[in-house]
Amino acid sequence: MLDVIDVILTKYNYIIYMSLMTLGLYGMIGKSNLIKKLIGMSVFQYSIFLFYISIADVEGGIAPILVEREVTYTNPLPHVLILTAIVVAVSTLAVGLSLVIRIYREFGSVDENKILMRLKDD
Amino acid sequence: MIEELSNHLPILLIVSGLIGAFLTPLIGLIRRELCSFWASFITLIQFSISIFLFYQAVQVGRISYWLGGWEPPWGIEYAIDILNGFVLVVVSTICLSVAIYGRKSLLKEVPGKEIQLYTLYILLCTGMLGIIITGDVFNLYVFLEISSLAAYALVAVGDRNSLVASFNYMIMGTVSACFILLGIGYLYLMTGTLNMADLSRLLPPLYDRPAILIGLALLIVGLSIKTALFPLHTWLPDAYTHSPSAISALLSGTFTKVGIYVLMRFIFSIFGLEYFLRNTDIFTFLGWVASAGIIFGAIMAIAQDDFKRMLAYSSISQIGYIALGISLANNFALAGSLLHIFGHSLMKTGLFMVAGAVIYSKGIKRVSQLEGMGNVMPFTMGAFLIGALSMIGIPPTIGFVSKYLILLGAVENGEWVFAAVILFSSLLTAAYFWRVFEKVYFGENKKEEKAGKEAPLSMLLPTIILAILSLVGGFLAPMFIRVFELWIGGVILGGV
Amino acid sequence: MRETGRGIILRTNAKFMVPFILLWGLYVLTHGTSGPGGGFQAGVVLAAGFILYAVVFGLEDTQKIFPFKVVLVIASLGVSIYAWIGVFAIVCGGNFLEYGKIPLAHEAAESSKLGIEMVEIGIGLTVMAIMLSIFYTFVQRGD
Amino acid sequence: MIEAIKLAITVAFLLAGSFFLVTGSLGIVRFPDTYSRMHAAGKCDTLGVSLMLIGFIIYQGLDLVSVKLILIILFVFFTGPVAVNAIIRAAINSGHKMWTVEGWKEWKKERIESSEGLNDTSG
Amino acid sequence: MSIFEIFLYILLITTSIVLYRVIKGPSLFDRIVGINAIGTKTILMIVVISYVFERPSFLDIALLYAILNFIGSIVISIYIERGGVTE
Amino acid sequence: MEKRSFGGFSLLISFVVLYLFWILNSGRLELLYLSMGVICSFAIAYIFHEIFVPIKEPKAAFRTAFRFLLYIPWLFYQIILANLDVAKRVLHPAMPIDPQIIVFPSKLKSELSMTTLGNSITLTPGTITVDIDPDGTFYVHCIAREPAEFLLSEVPCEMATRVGYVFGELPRWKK
Repeated sequence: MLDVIDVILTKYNYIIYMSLMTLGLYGMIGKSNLIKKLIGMSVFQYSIFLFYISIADVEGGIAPILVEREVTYTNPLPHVLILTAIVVAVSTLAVGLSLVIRIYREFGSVDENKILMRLKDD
Repeated sequence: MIEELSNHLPILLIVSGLIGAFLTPLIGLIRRELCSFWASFITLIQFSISIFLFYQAVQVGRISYWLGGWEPPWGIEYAIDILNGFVLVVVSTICLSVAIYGRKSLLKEVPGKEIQLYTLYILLCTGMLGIIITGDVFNLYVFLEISSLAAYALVAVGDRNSLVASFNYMIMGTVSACFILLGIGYLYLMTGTLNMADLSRLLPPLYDRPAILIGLALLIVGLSIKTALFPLHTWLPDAYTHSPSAISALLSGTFTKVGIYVLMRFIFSIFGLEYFLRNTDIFTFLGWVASAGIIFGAIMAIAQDDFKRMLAYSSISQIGYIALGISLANNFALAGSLLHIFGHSLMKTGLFMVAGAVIYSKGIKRVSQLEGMGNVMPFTMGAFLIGALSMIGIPPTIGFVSKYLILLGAVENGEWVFAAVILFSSLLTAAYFWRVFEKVYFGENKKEEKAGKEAPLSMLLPTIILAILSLVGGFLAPMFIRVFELWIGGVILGGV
Repeated sequence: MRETGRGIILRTNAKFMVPFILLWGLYVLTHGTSGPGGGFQAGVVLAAGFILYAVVFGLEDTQKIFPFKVVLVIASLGVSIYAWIGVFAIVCGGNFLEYGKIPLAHEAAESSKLGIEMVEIGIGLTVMAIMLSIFYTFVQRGD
Repeated sequence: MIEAIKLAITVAFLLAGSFFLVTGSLGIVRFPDTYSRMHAAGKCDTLGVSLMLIGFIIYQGLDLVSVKLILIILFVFFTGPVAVNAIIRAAINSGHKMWTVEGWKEWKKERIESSEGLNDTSG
Repeated sequence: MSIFEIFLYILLITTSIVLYRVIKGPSLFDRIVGINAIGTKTILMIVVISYVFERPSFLDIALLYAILNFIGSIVISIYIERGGVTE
Repeated sequence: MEKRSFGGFSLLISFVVLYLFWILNSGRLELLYLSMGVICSFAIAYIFHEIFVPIKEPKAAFRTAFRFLLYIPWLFYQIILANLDVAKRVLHPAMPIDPQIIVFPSKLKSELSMTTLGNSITLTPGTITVDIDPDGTFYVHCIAREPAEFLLSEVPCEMATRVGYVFGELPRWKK
């Protein structure tokens, strides 16, 4: 029992990112609304960013912006990487949203089942 | 000056693409038609740089370029060895030929969107070349996402269905990119470095750690989605069927191959063969999945009536061959895989070009309507014949050599099931192409159309060149294999 | 200025806010090396300012200041700044993006800082232009 | 000594600000309809933010940092009401129902009939 | 532990109170109001964090967040009002 | 003709204000940053000066700015009263509220003054401006009747008169 609590307390970042990831995956697969799929996709991506940020943490470290004082910084590299990855995520979201808009104009719905029915009708 | 510039060729490969992509809107403001020439020009530059880099890599050995002048473990490194350089040449060849081919084809299929289309096109090519030459795993992820984004957008410009296809592609692609990112994260967590050479140096002592295995599993799953390995292929048929023909030609010829390349890079260069010899299950699993994919793709291809959809399922089958070759991991099979990357790029791009040419001049999309095309479009169908024969594996084409090598590899490892799968699937391949031959050469053309309704020269020429290359490639295969052996020897000897 | 009666509060406030927001965006853009600013944030703020303007005063007015073509040109220009600075570093004898080799200032560190700021400006312009172009394409109805 | 007084004043301001923030949040939860929730949100937040930031200004003394804090106060002061106004206009123009004492009984009946609640608009 | 950290927790509590309204709804406007209120509290949180960590440069981020929060609320409400961002 | 001569004034004012804003934000007195500020704020001022400074007359503008500064403390006092009122209503167990919309004329003329009054009303006790008609009629949503009494007690009400005085449209408020 104590072991379990210990694991939860020390590895809680992994638990959080895993549960967020599962949530996102569920949104992507389980929802039929395309916008909700995109939201799930974003949650999925951001859970991984959280994982990266959490592995960069140093005990008592602060955000890696230079200051004059003598301090411990967290590892700056994952922050830089995640900045790039966030830009990528945002562009993916933009592409996805524009696709959804065009799908809506074309099919008059953002519901996957209805769209597939309309496709079948053709 | 020239001397100095030639040291910077790896980065110029990428920068020329970047500048080219973002100058396309400016070019398009002057004249829309110039965009396609501009794209051809940029891809031509990239093609020549790639050839030169490959030549250098063969002659001199590994080329390394430090971005911003920072030393590798800290800065981003671009590295080219033989594997790299070879895939570089393959991809840039396809990019160039599709750029030439696409001018007329895209104009007809998606009129009035040249500016966006060619910006994305150059971006896609640049992203793929970037994936290939980079020596930094995170940089690889970024380039992968750049090219994937361009690919989603390019798939979406096709017909009505392509929007849904592109959406599904995007969802799958994002999942795969996230898995890759997560895998990279685990590797970084364990080793503290992102440089490929550094990783391969630091990984061996950590072989027993479970985190490494998790990272590898995530990477393999992610890359399998990008390469459309069998159970994770679901995005591919729709995306290839509904996108414009030139785009499906490009994607089929290059993007999946790049994914395979990344897989090879991770398996053989970064993790090293030794890791897989300790955990042989991974290769066994990969082999079974690949052979299931080979059979599945071929059977599904037989069932299709849509020409492009048939080719798409055929792609799934052929990607299985390459993966099978990787999983066998001996001299013959690896050489066969590499050769099949080259061969399949040529053949499949050529076949998609044929499909596009038929759509261009006749508007025909279905196999059952192809009756008598052999007389109407003799050159196009000649190219189709060569490509299809090569796909089946009839000597002396390149497809024969690569399949034969993979078969030899299977025999050498004593994997008789895989050998049987290869032989059996060749029969299936012959079956689905025979259907087309039958229609094209022996079918009755009801309208009694005469010859001379060929596609324009700018579409015909790349098609024929690719077909001839896949024919000639069979004769040149020994030369290629000698080059591959330089790399394979390093991998296998270095590993064991 | 079609709906005279409605939205007076919003319009008058937007008139007042938009210049400040844009100027603040430029401030973030130019102080990238000394604060938490940088190209991306600045691009977003600038784009947000223009989006506010477009939302309140209508798309036509905004496209008078920033036509779609100009947006595309700015996006190209931004990336070109980045690429050409990198190429310029090659010409000056360094590696790609080795700002220290660019003769902008006496010391390598100083010119490296300047080089980074110029790249940041390029990134900011690109981000702003891309954001705006996304906004334009989303807002315009029908193709 | 002066430091301690400064800190005390700061904390007093901060407490006052957070008191208003908490009441604002409670109001958002407690009030029966969207419009009255906007009252809670718009006003209490603006004042709470201003008070807390004034506290920080006193703590900081007068320099460039506190100038920036003043800028934030001004910004919140100017934009808070505008945002609330924009939202309330959107709500009224899209026909959002209003809670009144007279309509209370009717509202309750409706709510029992359809568990969706009364304030569901098409949005 | 700095004394300002207490206020961080107070702000967190208020945020979670408002979050109830955002999740519960019941209408779209309740959610917008809630999100706007959460945004205001986030500005304050960033300011408090900048004092906890003694990093004055975080104030820029607070101002940035204020701008984006404002513009976000405006754009959403205008979108709902007119059925499109611009007419 | 007249417009042109005042155009220079609005450009100057907006440039000065924006440049001040820049310096306060930047806080770096190096030549590079100062000159960047000149360029940026001039560019912004040049594009937006016509809508940024709506008062075209220099004297009126300065007078307005001065009176506005005097108006703010009064407004702040009112806001605190307002908040205590709302807090009381929130924390009161019975929640004594009776939402309604009231309409009253304000006799204000310019958009700027109407906006100021609108924002002030939104900030003060239990009232939110919903809409303003071009003739100065205000539609106000109030949480109960009593806190809104001060708007309805006379025409124009105290707040409207004070705002009108700030913008030189109405005489000074006298009790």
